[in-house]
Amino acid sequence: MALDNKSEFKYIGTRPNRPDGLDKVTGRARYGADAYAPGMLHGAVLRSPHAHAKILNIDASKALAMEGVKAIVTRNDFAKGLEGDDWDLLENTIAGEKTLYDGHAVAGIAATSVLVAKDALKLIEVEYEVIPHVTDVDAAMADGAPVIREGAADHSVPEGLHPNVVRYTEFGRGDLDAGFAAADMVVDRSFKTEAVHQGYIEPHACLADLGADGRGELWCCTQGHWFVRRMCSALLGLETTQLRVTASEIGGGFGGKTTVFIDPIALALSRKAGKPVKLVMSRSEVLKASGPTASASMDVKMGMTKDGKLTAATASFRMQGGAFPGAPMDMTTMLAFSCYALDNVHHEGFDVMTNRPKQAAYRAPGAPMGAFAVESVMDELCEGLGLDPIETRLKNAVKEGTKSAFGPRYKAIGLIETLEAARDHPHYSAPLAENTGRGVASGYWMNWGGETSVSLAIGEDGAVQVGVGTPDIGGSRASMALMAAEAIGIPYENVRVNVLDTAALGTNEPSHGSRATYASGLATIEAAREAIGKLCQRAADKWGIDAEAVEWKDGAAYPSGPNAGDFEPLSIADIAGEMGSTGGPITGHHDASPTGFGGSFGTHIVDVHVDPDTGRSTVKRYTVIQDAGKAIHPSYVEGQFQGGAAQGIGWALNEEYVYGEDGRLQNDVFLDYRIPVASDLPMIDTVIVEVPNPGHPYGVRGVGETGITPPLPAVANAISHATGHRMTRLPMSPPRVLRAIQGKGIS
Amino acid sequence: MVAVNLWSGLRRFTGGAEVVEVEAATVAEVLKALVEAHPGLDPVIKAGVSVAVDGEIVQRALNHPIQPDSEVFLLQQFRGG
Amino acid sequence: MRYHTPASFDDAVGIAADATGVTRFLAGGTDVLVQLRADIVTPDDLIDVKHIPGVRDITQNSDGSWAIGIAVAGAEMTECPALIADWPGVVEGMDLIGSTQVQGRATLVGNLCNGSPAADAVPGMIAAGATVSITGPDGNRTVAVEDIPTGPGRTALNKGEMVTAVNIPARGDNGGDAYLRFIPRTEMDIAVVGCAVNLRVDGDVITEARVALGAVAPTARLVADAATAIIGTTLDEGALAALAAAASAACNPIDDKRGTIEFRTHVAGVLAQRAAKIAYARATCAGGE
Amino acid sequence: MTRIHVNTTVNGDKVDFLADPRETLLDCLRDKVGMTGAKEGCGTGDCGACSVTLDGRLVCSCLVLGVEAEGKQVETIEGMANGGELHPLQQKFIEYAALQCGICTPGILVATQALLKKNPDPTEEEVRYWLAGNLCRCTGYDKIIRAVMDTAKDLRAEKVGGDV
Repeated sequence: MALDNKSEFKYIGTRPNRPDGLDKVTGRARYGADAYAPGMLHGAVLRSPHAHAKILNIDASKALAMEGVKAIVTRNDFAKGLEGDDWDLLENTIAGEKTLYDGHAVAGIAATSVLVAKDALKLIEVEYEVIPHVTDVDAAMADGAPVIREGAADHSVPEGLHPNVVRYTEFGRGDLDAGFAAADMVVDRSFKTEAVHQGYIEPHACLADLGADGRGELWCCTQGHWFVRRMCSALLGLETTQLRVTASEIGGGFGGKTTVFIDPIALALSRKAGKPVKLVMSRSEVLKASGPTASASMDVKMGMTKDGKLTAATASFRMQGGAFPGAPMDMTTMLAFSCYALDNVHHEGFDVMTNRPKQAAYRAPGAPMGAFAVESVMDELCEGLGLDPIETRLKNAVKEGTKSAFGPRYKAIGLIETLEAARDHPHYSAPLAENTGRGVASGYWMNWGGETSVSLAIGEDGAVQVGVGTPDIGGSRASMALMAAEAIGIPYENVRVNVLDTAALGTNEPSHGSRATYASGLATIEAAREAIGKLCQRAADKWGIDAEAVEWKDGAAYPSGPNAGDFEPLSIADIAGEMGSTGGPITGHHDASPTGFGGSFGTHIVDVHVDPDTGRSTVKRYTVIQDAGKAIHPSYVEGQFQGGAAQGIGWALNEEYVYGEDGRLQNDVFLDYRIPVASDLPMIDTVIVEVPNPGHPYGVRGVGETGITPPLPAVANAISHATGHRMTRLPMSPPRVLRAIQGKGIS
Repeated sequence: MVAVNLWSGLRRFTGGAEVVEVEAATVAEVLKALVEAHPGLDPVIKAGVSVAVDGEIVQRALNHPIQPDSEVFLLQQFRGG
Repeated sequence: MRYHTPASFDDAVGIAADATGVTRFLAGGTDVLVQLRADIVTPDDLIDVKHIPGVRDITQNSDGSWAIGIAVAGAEMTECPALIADWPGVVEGMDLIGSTQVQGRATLVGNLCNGSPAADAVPGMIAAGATVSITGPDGNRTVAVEDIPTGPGRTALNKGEMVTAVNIPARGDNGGDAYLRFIPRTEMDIAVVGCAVNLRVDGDVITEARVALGAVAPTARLVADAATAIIGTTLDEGALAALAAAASAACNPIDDKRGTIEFRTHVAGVLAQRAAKIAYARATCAGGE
Repeated sequence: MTRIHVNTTVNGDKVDFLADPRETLLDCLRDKVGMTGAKEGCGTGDCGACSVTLDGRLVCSCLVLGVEAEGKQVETIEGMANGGELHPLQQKFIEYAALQCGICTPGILVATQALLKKNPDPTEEEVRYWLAGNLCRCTGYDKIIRAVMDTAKDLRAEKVGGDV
C-alpha cells in the first residue's frame, strides 16, 4: 500500500470530539461487566493456593448439593487431545494434573448469585500434593531447579540446558573481537527487571451463553474477539463459526486482553447449566492469574571509540514468562540494539519457565527490558567518555537504508528526527536542581499489520457507516472516522464507526502491535475508495457517460473536465438518496494483511529528583518525542505518548511482582501493586514528529507501544546521574536506591 | 535464485549455512524451498516465523511477492501488545 | 452475616456481648469491607455504630480538650479548623489514610482498632497523649491509645467491649505536633515508616516531648529515648542526631513487600528528625501559622 | 441468608431493593438498581472507579454496604448531566481527550465534581492529590488534570459573570 504523498489534509490532523465520548462521560458505555441476560447465572473460579502442586482429587459433591448451585466444571469439561499452543492455553485456563502457579484455576462454578457461587467454592475439596517450586528466572535455569514440565523445550534449545529453558535464539554478524578491540571504552553490565502487570482498570469480564447444540454467544472485554472465538472454540471443541463473539467497550488492555482466561470457563459453565453465565475477575485474580509481563536477567556489553562511535555490542537475555513457553525474548533480542547502526553485533535469548502465571503481551512486549539494559550501557559509555548522550546517539542512529541489528534494512524512519527534536527542546538545556538528574533514552517498536477486514456502507442520507473489527481502546473510532471523512470528502460528523462482532465481518486480528489505526485505517481508506468507485459509476450512469469521466472530490461526483459533459455535481447524499432505484446499496470493503507498517522511534527526556536520605525518586519533568508518521487525531497520539511514559515510569520506579518464599504472590491488590497515581506524575510534554510511513496512504505509523520503551532507561539514567550510582535493577524502589546511595551495592 | 538470510541459531539445521539460496517468487515458496533444502528447518517454520522482504515484515501474507534481488531475512515470529 | 444498627452504646455492647461468632463493629468500614471482600473475615454479626447519637460529633470541652466521636470521618476532621490549629499532627495522620474517597468514611477508632502496626492515625494520637473511652459488659474504662494495639490485628479490647470516643488533651501553650510517613508513592500506600512528634517549648528550648513510631514494630510505639534526646535542647544538630539514633534504635521491624529492616530502621531516624523540625516550628511560632 | 429491604434515593429518585448485608452499595447500584456507570476496578477502595457521593460525601461505593444506604442520598455518574445537557466537566473531558478507554472516567468525573464544589479554585497539586485515589492507566493523567483545571476556570468566570 503506497503513500499518497498528500500534503494537504482537511480532516486528518484535526482534533474533533470522539464519537463514543458522550457514552463514556455519562456512564452509558457498556463494558465487559455491564452485560446482563435474562435467567443469567453468576460464575466464580476456584484457584490454587500453591505455586506448584499435584492435584490428587477434586470432590465437588458438597458444593453441587448447595442450593442455587447449577454447574461445576473442571478440566474434564474441556476438549481432549489438544496440542501445542492450544494445549498450553487450556492448561493455563484450567489446571490438569498439576497446578503451576499461585492462582491457577482448578474449577469453575455457576450459581444463582455471586454470593452463592463464592460460598460454594469453599465447599469444593481439592487434595493437593505440594511439590518444590521456582519463581526466579536465574534460579529456574540453575542445576537442580524444579522442572516445571519435562519435554517442554522445542527444537531451538541446544543440548545441556536445564529443561526449564524451552526456547533459545541466537543471531548476529560481524567480528566482535575486532570490534571490541577497536573501542576506547567497553562497558559490560548485568541487569535485572521484575515482572509487571498491564494494570488495566477493568478486570476481565464476560457473559457466555452456549447451547447444547454447540451454538453460542459470548460478550467480553477483549482486544480481539476473533482471537477469543478461535481460542474458545478450540478449548471447548466447538465449530468456530458457531460461536459469535461481541467485543464490549474495553477498559484498557495494553496487550493483556489478547488472550483468554475466564471466557472458556464461562462457556463451559453455560453449556453445562443450560443458562447464560456471567464471570468477572476480581482485582486479586487479575494480578495473580491473568498475564503479567516477563521478568528478565540480562548481560549487555558495548564498545565505543572516544569520539562516540559504537564498535561492537553483545547481549544475552534470560526471560521467564511463567509456567509456559512464550517469554518475549525473541522481540527483546531483535529490538535491543534497534536504534543503532552496528557492524559487529550478537544477541542471545533464553525463554525460561517458572511457577508464575503465563505471561501475556504488555505494550511493546519484550522491548522495554532490552532498552533498559542497552540504553543504560549507552549512557554509561557517554558518561565515561565525556560525550553528550544525544549527539552520541545521533552519531550511531539508524536511518533509511541502515541494516538493522536484526537483519533487514530500515525503510523511511524517524529516529534522527526525534533525537534532533530532543536536542533542540528547551527541556534538554534547562538547569537542574540539587539532587536531580537528567536521563535520556531512545526506543523502538516495529509495529504490526495483521489480518484486517473493514466494511463501509453509504446510508440513505449520504452519511457513511464503517464497520471495523479492531476494538477501540483509546479513540480509534475517531481516527477511522477521520480517515473515512478524508478519503470520501465528507464531514467527520457524517461518519459512524462501529466495532462489529465476529458474525458480521471477516477475521480481524486484535487491536495489538500498534496496528489498529495503521491496518484498520488503511483498510478503511481502501474500502472508501471502493465505495467512491461505485458512487462515481452511479453518477456516470445518471449522466450517461463513462465512469472514467467522473471525478470524485469533496464528497461529490463531478464530470472530469469539459469533455465529459456539462452536469451539475451529484453529492453523496444525492446519489445515496436514489441508490435503491439505481442498482441497490453502495458499499466498499477491504481485506488485507498489510506488511508496510513501518515502525516508530521515540526519544524521552526526564528529570528525576532523588531524596538522598530516603532514596525516594520524584519525576519532576518529562518530555516524550516520538515519530507518528502522520498523526490522525493528535490528541489521542499525545495520549498514547503520555500513557506509555506513565506506565514506563511505574515499571521503573515502583511496580513489581513480589513472590514470597512460598511461591505465592505477596501484592495482589492495587494498594501494594503500585501503579502511578495522579500526584506521582508531572505534566508529560509531547512532541509529535512526522516522518511519513511509506506503507500507508496517509503515512500513519502505529504509536501505541514505542512510548513504554524509553522510560525505563531514561529514568534509570536520571537516577544514576542524581545519585552517582549506576542503577542496574528495576524497580528502583526507595530501599534499593538508598542502598546504592549508601554504597552498599544494587541488591 | 533468492538469497535467504537465516538467524545464526538456525545454522545447526542447515549444515552451518547462514544464507541459503532458493528458487522462489513468493514468501510461501521461500518457506517451502527452505524446508526442502534443509528438512531440519521444518519445525522452526511450523512454529511460526516472520519473513522480511526488502524491509517489509511478512508474517501471514504468504502470497507476498519476492524478486530475485530482494533482500530476504527469516525472522522470529512477531508479537504485539 | 447479621447486620445490626443499635441506637445506643448499651445496645451495641449488648449485641456484641451476646454474639457467639465473629463480631465486627462498622463505622467507616474501610477495613471491614476489604476483609469481607477478600474473604479474610466474614463476621457473623456486624454492628453498625453510626446510628448511635453523638458518634459523628467533634467536641471541644471547656478545658480545651477534645472528644472525637467514633464515626467521625477523616474528611470531617480536616474540615474542623480549630482541631487542626490545636493538633495538626493528629489530623495529618488521619488525613494520610487512603484516598479522598476513603477519607469520606475512615475513622480514627477504626484505624486504631484494626490493629495494623502501620496505621497512620495512631502515632499522632500516641504522641498527643490521647486516650480512648471504652464501654463494655463490665462497665467503662479509659485507656491510653498506645495500650490498645497488642500486636498485628490484635487489641486490648475484651469481648463485648467497644470504644465510645477518642479523647485528645488540651493543646496548651507553646506546643506543636507533626506526623510524617514514608511511602514509595505520594499517596495510596501503607506506611513503610511513620513518625509523630509532639512537643512543647519554653522560649526556644523543648520542655516536653513525645515521639511515636509506626510500622517499625508489631505495634505503634512510644519511644521515650527519642523524646529524652530532644528535651532540654533547641533541636540543634546534636539533638537531631541523638533523636535519629534513638528512633532507629527503637525499631524492631520486619522485611516485607513494603520495605526492609535496614531501610525502615534508617528512615525512622530520618522521619523523626523531619517531623521534629515541623513540630518545633509549629510550637515556636504557635498561633503564627 | 436474610435479605434487608433498603429504601434510598439515587440521583433524586426514590428506589428500594433487597440486599444481602454482605453486598456492597456498588453491587446494589449495578445489579439491583440497574445503574452500571460506577465500575468495579479493585473492590478494595484503591482505584476510585466506583466513586459516588453518599449524602454529599465522596466515597468508594465498593467500601459501603448496600444496607448502609438506607435513608441516604446517593449521587452517581448517571445523575451528573442535566437531562441531555452535559455537565461542563463532562463536556470538557470530551473536548480535551481526557479519556482513552473510559473505564475510570465516571469515577474521576464524580470525584472532580465533588472537588470543585468544595474548592472552585484548586491548584494543579490539589487536583492531583484529590484524584490520587482515582487510578487511570491510559492517559498519564496529563489531559485529565488540564481538563479539570480549565473547567474550574470556566466555572469561576461564569460565576463572576453571573454576579455582575
